[in-house]
Amino acid sequence: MKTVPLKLVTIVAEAVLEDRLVRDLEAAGARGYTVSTARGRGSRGVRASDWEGGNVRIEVLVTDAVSDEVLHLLAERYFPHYAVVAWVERVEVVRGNKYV
Amino acid sequence: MKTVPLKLVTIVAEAVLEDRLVRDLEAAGARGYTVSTARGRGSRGVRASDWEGGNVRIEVLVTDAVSDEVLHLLAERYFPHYAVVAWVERVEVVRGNKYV
Amino acid sequence: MKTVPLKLVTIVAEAVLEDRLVRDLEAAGARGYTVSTARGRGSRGVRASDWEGGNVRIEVLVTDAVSDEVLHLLAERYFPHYAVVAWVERVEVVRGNKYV
Amino acid sequence: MDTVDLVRANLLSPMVLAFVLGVVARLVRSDLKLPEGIYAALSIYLLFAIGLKGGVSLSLTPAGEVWLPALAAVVFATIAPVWIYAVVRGVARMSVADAAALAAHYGSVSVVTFTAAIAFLDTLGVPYEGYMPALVALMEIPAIVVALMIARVQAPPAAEHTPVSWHTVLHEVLAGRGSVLLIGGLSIGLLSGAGGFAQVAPFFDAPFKGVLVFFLLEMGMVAAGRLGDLRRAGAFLVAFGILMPIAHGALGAALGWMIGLSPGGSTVLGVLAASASYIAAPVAVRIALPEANPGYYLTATLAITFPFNLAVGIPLYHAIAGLIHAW
Amino acid sequence: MDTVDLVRANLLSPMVLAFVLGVVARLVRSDLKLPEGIYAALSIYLLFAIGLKGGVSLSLTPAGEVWLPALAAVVFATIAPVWIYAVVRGVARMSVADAAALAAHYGSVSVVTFTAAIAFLDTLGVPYEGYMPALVALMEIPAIVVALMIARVQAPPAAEHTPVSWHTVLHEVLAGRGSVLLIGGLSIGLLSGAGGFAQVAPFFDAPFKGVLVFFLLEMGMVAAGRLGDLRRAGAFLVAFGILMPIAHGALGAALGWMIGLSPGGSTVLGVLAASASYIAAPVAVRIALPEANPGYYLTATLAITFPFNLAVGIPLYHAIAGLIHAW
Amino acid sequence: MDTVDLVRANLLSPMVLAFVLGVVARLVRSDLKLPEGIYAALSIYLLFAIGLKGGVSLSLTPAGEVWLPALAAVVFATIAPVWIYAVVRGVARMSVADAAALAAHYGSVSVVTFTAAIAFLDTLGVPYEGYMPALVALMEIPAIVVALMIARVQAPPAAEHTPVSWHTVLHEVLAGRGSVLLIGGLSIGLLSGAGGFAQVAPFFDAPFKGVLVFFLLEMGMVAAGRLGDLRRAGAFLVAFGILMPIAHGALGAALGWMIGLSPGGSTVLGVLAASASYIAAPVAVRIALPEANPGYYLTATLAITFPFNLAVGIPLYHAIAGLIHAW
Ligand SMILES: Nc1ncnc2c1ncn2[C@@H]1O[C@H](COP(=O)(O)O)[C@@H](O)[C@H]1O
Ligand SMILES: Nc1ncnc2c1ncn2[C@@H]1O[C@H](COP(=O)(O)O)[C@@H](O)[C@H]1O
Ligand SMILES: Nc1ncnc2c1ncn2[C@@H]1O[C@H](COP(=O)(O)O)[C@@H](O)[C@H]1O
Ligand code: NA
Ligand code: NA
Ligand code: NA
Repeated sequence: MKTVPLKLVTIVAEAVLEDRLVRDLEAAGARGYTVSTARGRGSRGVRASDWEGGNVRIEVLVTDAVSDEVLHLLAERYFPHYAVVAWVERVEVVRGNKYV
Repeated sequence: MKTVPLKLVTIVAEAVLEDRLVRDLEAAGARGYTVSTARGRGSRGVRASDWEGGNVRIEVLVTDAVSDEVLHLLAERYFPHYAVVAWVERVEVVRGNKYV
Repeated sequence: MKTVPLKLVTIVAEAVLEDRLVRDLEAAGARGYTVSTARGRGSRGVRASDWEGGNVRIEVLVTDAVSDEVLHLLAERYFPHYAVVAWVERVEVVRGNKYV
Repeated sequence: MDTVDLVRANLLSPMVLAFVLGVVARLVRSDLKLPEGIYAALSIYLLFAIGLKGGVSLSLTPAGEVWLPALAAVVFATIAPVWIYAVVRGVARMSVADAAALAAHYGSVSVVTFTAAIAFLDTLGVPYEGYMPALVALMEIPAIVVALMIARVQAPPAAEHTPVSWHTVLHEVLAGRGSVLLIGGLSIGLLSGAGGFAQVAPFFDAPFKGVLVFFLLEMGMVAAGRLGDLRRAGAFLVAFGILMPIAHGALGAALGWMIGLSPGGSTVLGVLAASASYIAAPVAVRIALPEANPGYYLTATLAITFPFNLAVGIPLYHAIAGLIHAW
Repeated sequence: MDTVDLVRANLLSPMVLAFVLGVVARLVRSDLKLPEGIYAALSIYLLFAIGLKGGVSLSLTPAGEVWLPALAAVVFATIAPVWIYAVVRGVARMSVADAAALAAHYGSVSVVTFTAAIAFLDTLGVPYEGYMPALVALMEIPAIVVALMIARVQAPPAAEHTPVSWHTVLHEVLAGRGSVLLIGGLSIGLLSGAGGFAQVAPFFDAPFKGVLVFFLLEMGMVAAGRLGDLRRAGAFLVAFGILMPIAHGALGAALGWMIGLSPGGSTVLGVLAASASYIAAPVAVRIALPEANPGYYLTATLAITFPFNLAVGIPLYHAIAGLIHAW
Repeated sequence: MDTVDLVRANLLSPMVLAFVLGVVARLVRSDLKLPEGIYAALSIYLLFAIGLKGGVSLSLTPAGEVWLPALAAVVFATIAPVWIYAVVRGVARMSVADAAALAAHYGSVSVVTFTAAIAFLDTLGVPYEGYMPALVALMEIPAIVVALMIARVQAPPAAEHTPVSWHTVLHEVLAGRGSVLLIGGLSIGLLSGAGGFAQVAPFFDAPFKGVLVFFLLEMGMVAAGRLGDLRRAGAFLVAFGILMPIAHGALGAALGWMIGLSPGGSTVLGVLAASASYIAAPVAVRIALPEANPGYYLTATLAITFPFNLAVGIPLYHAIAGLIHAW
């Protein structure tokens, strides 16, 4: 099976941010994304919308360049004030060309 | 802690496919699977069951051989017509022998 | 973007264990965690709380040392009797210093 | 009331307005959405409640009174997909799969449109045969099966693709949650009768229209999400999504009159004929005919036919039924 | 009505039929399932509503009338696990953990079986003491605690395993959502009284049986999912899952008669004694006795005892109560 | 009844007791929690039902009777954030963002507190103007917009941070689900009138207070989760969270009297003035003023003001309204 190496960026953030994050991800060049509902605890503890839906967990398959762009915008627009965690890993994607 | 290296295949697909995918995964040799609910957007955009439950996100820990088999069947039976995304990565599994 | 390499431990377990697992994870040194709801099938099949909420999927970003500690406590307290699966991978974490 | 009055009265019902609110919410990009499980729960409730009511009514109706309407409903649902397929292929030259998909949806029925019609008649105080919900259960499945058969015959799957087996397809249709709830509810209503129903009526009967309001709110949001596809869909789909229901509505109403239904019953049969499936058909078609483009069948049913029937169709078919019966 | 008539009437109630529909849906591998949160929401509703009603009835009952039934209920629930444990160990030679697990489940009570019994009596028009729901709250916990104590005494955890602490176990049982909702509802009913209840009755009283229908639909699906385990479970488990409830049902009915309950009240006490817990016990046992095999205790309670009680047991204990009281 | 009696009667209502149960459940670390989607579903129900009722009442009220209360409500909600901001900045020297956040929350209104007040008056049999729910919709938004404007003017975002655009902020407030449901429900009620409402009343009216019970159960759990923050919050926040509502409650009641409302109506206006927003404001503030500390505004509204209003405030403002009107 031919696969393409790509970056998988996983972002966990407070749920009120979902719409904005998704818009920013698409602007940064992501061709798609997957969102699921999550809850959690971090160093920050307090969440704005405590009883408003917890966290979202967003996954985006992107090229290295877009991955950098995404991390950059997280650092600039979200990390200073919001409860956001993000990590990156290298994965092999089937039909990977459609994300480039 | 002794761990065993295995492949983790993650499949994101439209929810109507859950039952069939799971049956196919087990037929391909997977010894177990984990499913969660997700939503998302991709290049395809339109989803059949738009208001029927979004996507599912299926994770399977498998050996290299089964991983190839799984990707193969995805390519053959699902990719041509359905909204499906899949990626593979290498992970270290605790109690990994039970999946071999 | 500066990132820090960390271990991501993913644990899939029956839902009744959530509270205990989370407490144990924090005691082992985890600075945060993310939980989502999942369902699944494994070699064990029978789940105690079959109609009590399925599985939980817990993710923890931790240092290598804490990762070992976490796997150790899973092996000792959970694997013998409960339906639990866990895997570890290396990821690059943004703002990674806060987890150390 | 003349048709315009009926339309106006209908447009101002809480159900129709809730649909409009859903559309507006989506258009202004509100963060409003029903939580994931809630939509599914509402649809389970509606399907089961309709089945139940149909079953109870059946248990109170002599078999001699039901067999003809039942037969007429099944016959209509069985042959409708044939002409829908022919029209779509002949006029629009769509692919076999796309034509069969439309045939499956428009030959089958919409539970929500049906309940909106019932609410409409109840508000007007127009009586109808109590066993109508049973016809919903009868008309849900045949068209889907026939349409999928047409697709198989007209375009046998290429040798290199293992197609979904007939068995899987039939299973999907018959054991799908729509069928299980409708037929299951029907059987329970039939077996437990009016006495049994009385015990659960405060849950399944009284709040029914209120639940429908939330369901329509969600459908408005989903339909609005499809409005973008409308432009791409082209003139044929828009015309089809309006004219086909009108033709079927008139046909159904006439059929009702022929088999001796009341004017209210004829209205309901017209609405059933005119409505297009949103629960059973999309899932079955997606699985059995994956090459059909959901951009056609979902857009036509959800963004065109459903709102048309809700706002204009129901009172129109009622007016038509009135004319036929008065004639 | 004789017992056969009662069984027949009971079997055709919407609740029992919904359970059957759930079983059928699973057997035909339907994709029907209640959305994840809905089952939990329904069970929260049922537990709280029962507590509430029990509390309101208690607030209307002179304490002098309640103390004896309350005491009898607690005593039964406290000593029943002892003999259940002895029987299982003696006859089937199961492990300490498995025997204690069964003792915890069968010594405790099933809220759903209780509500089905109430619905059954209401349908027949048989009166019963209003404070019966309060007994549910009293009988839920003691058996679980006693059974877990037996397990600790009989098979002290091996030194190398840190067992779950007593504190954790007791917390799990007492602060579990079953207890909190039942006891919380009871307290609220007691404090706010009939006047307070009147405000919320359209939500907690009228739709109650309808909600139960959906709950039983889901339980039917879960029970059917366990049918495969039945074969593996063996003859003992099947016999135990039927005979133990019958014995307890008769005992409970007799106890009711002895302490001066009405025939309806004796029926309910019989049903409570005969029923096995599905909410509090499984969670507590899973956490405190993980080495007990859920293939035994869940299969026995869900796939054998629950359907048996629902279909046959409830009318049977009613007939037994009738005989005892007539005697 | 004097105030103490009122407080006692109020404290023993199922709604207030459910809040207490939620607090207790969290304090004993119970695993009780409403499933994820259910809380959202309940809040959708409450918001829409209130809008609907307000709209229906408006449709029955001559415009000449409504304009003055509507104007008074909007004016209050528009200028209240100014003095709240001034007090918080002046007395507590909080940051601009934190002061504006409190102004947004306390200038806006709480739908749940409002419904608790309605339930309270209904229980006492005190009449009030039917269009009060419409005021909720009018008072929800202005204070949020004004408070965010104050924050922008007082502390313009630093150049290197691209702040959230005004457009985004306004959109968040106006198209937020709270506004869409309240205003949408209002419009539907207005358009479909009493006849339309009658169709859906068994769903939106009768079970309303029962639904509120579950909502308050959840709010009790959330509030208890914030009790830990109380210590950190400090004396100012506690004092503010109690005194500000009392001042606003008296002011609102007086305003009601001035514009000619009934004593019941004045009570409701007092409660609205005294209540702090939990649905629209937190989301808007989180997005537009992320540097404001939720540990302040959520703790004050949820853990201090809401329980205070629920237990003491509502009967207190009712007593105050009584005094003013009797005077
Ligand atoms: N060490 C961690 N591992 C996994 N998830 C985390 C971790 N720390 C924080 N999170 C997630 O990120 C969210 C925000 O974290 P924080 O900004 O630290 O409050 C939390 O609610 C968790 O869901
Ligand atoms: N680049 C991506 N990153 C993450 N998930 C994706 C991506 N593209 C698509 N998906 C997921 O896969 C599903 C189907 O995608 P598609 O087949 O491209 O429509 C979407 O609904 C998303 O959940
Ligand atoms: N091979 C696997 N791949 C992914 N998830 C698994 C696998 N095996 C088990 N699981 C998950 O772990 C849970 C417990 O597994 P088990 O202990 O094998 O019954 C299952 O319910 C699944 O969610
Ligand atoms: Na049709
Ligand atoms: Na028992
Ligand atoms: Na206010």
